[in-house]
Amino acid sequence: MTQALATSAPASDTRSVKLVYFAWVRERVGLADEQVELPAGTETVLDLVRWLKSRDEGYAAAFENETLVRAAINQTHVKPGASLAGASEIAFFPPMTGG
Amino acid sequence: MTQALATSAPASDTRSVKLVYFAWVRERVGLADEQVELPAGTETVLDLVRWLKSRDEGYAAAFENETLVRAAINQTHVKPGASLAGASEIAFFPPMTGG
Amino acid sequence: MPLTIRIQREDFDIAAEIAALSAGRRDIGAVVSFTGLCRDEGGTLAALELEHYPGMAEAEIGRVAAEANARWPLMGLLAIHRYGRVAPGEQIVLVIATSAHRRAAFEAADFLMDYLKTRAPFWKREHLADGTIGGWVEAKDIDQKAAQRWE
Amino acid sequence: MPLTIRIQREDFDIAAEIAALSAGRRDIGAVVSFTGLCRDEGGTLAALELEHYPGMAEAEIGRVAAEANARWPLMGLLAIHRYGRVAPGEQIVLVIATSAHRRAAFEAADFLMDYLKTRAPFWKREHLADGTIGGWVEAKDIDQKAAQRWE
Repeated sequence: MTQALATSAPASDTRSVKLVYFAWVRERVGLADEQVELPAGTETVLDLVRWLKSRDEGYAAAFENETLVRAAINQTHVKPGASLAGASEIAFFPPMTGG
Repeated sequence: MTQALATSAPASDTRSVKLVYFAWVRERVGLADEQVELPAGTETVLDLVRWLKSRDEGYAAAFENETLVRAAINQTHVKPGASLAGASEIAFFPPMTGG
Repeated sequence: MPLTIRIQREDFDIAAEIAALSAGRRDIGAVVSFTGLCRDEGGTLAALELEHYPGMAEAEIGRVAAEANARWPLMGLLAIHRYGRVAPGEQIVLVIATSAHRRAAFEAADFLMDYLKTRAPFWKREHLADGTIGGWVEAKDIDQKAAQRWE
Repeated sequence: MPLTIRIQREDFDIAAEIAALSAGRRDIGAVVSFTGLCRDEGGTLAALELEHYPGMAEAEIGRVAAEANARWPLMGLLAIHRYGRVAPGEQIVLVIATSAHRRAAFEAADFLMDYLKTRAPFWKREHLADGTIGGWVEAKDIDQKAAQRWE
């Protein structure tokens, strides 16, 4: 997925965030964490999930069920529609099973 | 209160039971326990309470509010209408405040 | 189900009681304990004096425990209630319920405490900080209502 | 309100934690503790492996504890959650709530456990008795429903 057609994106549209993964999301992605440049137009958690799914089979498997994987921005739970504005650390993980 | 008019009471109508008292019921009665002969015609807990009230001021004060004092027969809670048949130990006490 | 009921003058050790209920078992998933303590009531209370009906206290708590065991899938149940003089900060009562799952353990401990409050033959009298003997503690409507939740 | 939240690999001591929450106080009337243990699942389980999200685990439990403190008149609240490998019979999680009265302590501990189950970022994986690594434990609807009771 490329942003070749986006001609007038301001510099702030591409920025670096840390992604962290836990439990079987981590295993399917194959990474515990990574630093990525958010593509222009990636405004919500769901936008980010869809971009990640396009990267390779591991991500595609991890996010196969888009509504199952939970997300947190800066260590606070968020819904899929949540804005990425201000996000520095974005986490993805399965439903919690602690306690 | 006398049973002078009861002419044909069988022997089993008067029998000995142990009465035990707790907390402020004990203090007002002035005894922790006593053995009494149940007068003929004393068939329920409430009959017994009314007979006790007639004995002296201490009992009268203890059972002033007939529905406040709780009773147990043979160490099991009972209601005022409960029969004294089979009772060997009858206890009177205030509402419980343990825990 | 292992059941422990003790009416005693001495203090008790929560950790030791939990350990005894759990000893040798690997099927317990949830342990809920309730400890009731003597409060100093803003400094006005020197001690509580707890009177009880020996024999009936054990029997009545046993009946309540049997009801709890019939209502929830429990792996163990314990109730210890002290009598005699108890000072502020000291422990009065301990209830422990164990189960595979937390809901049964929470509910059984809660139930046992509510019924213990309203059915177990114990009475508290206050000894005040000024040296006088206060009155007998009155039963509370809120405790009756709490017990009625389970009916 | 004294608040203790710890995420640790080591085991914990219930009695010591209750003592620490109660130290020097004579106004606490009720202490409720919940301990969650690892079950052996009929002998099939060798251990649970607990993964967590460091930082967020403490933060999220802190948010849940703040909600509990806003809803009930508490005198202290504690949550300890272990991570790493835990064997059957071992302790995983401890919650303690203290209050003047038992209802607040029971409800706050119950609430904290329900939310800890559904909101705290921990994940359990099974290591089986036959030496294989089992799957990640799946979240249960019953836990979601339990948490929804408080909404």
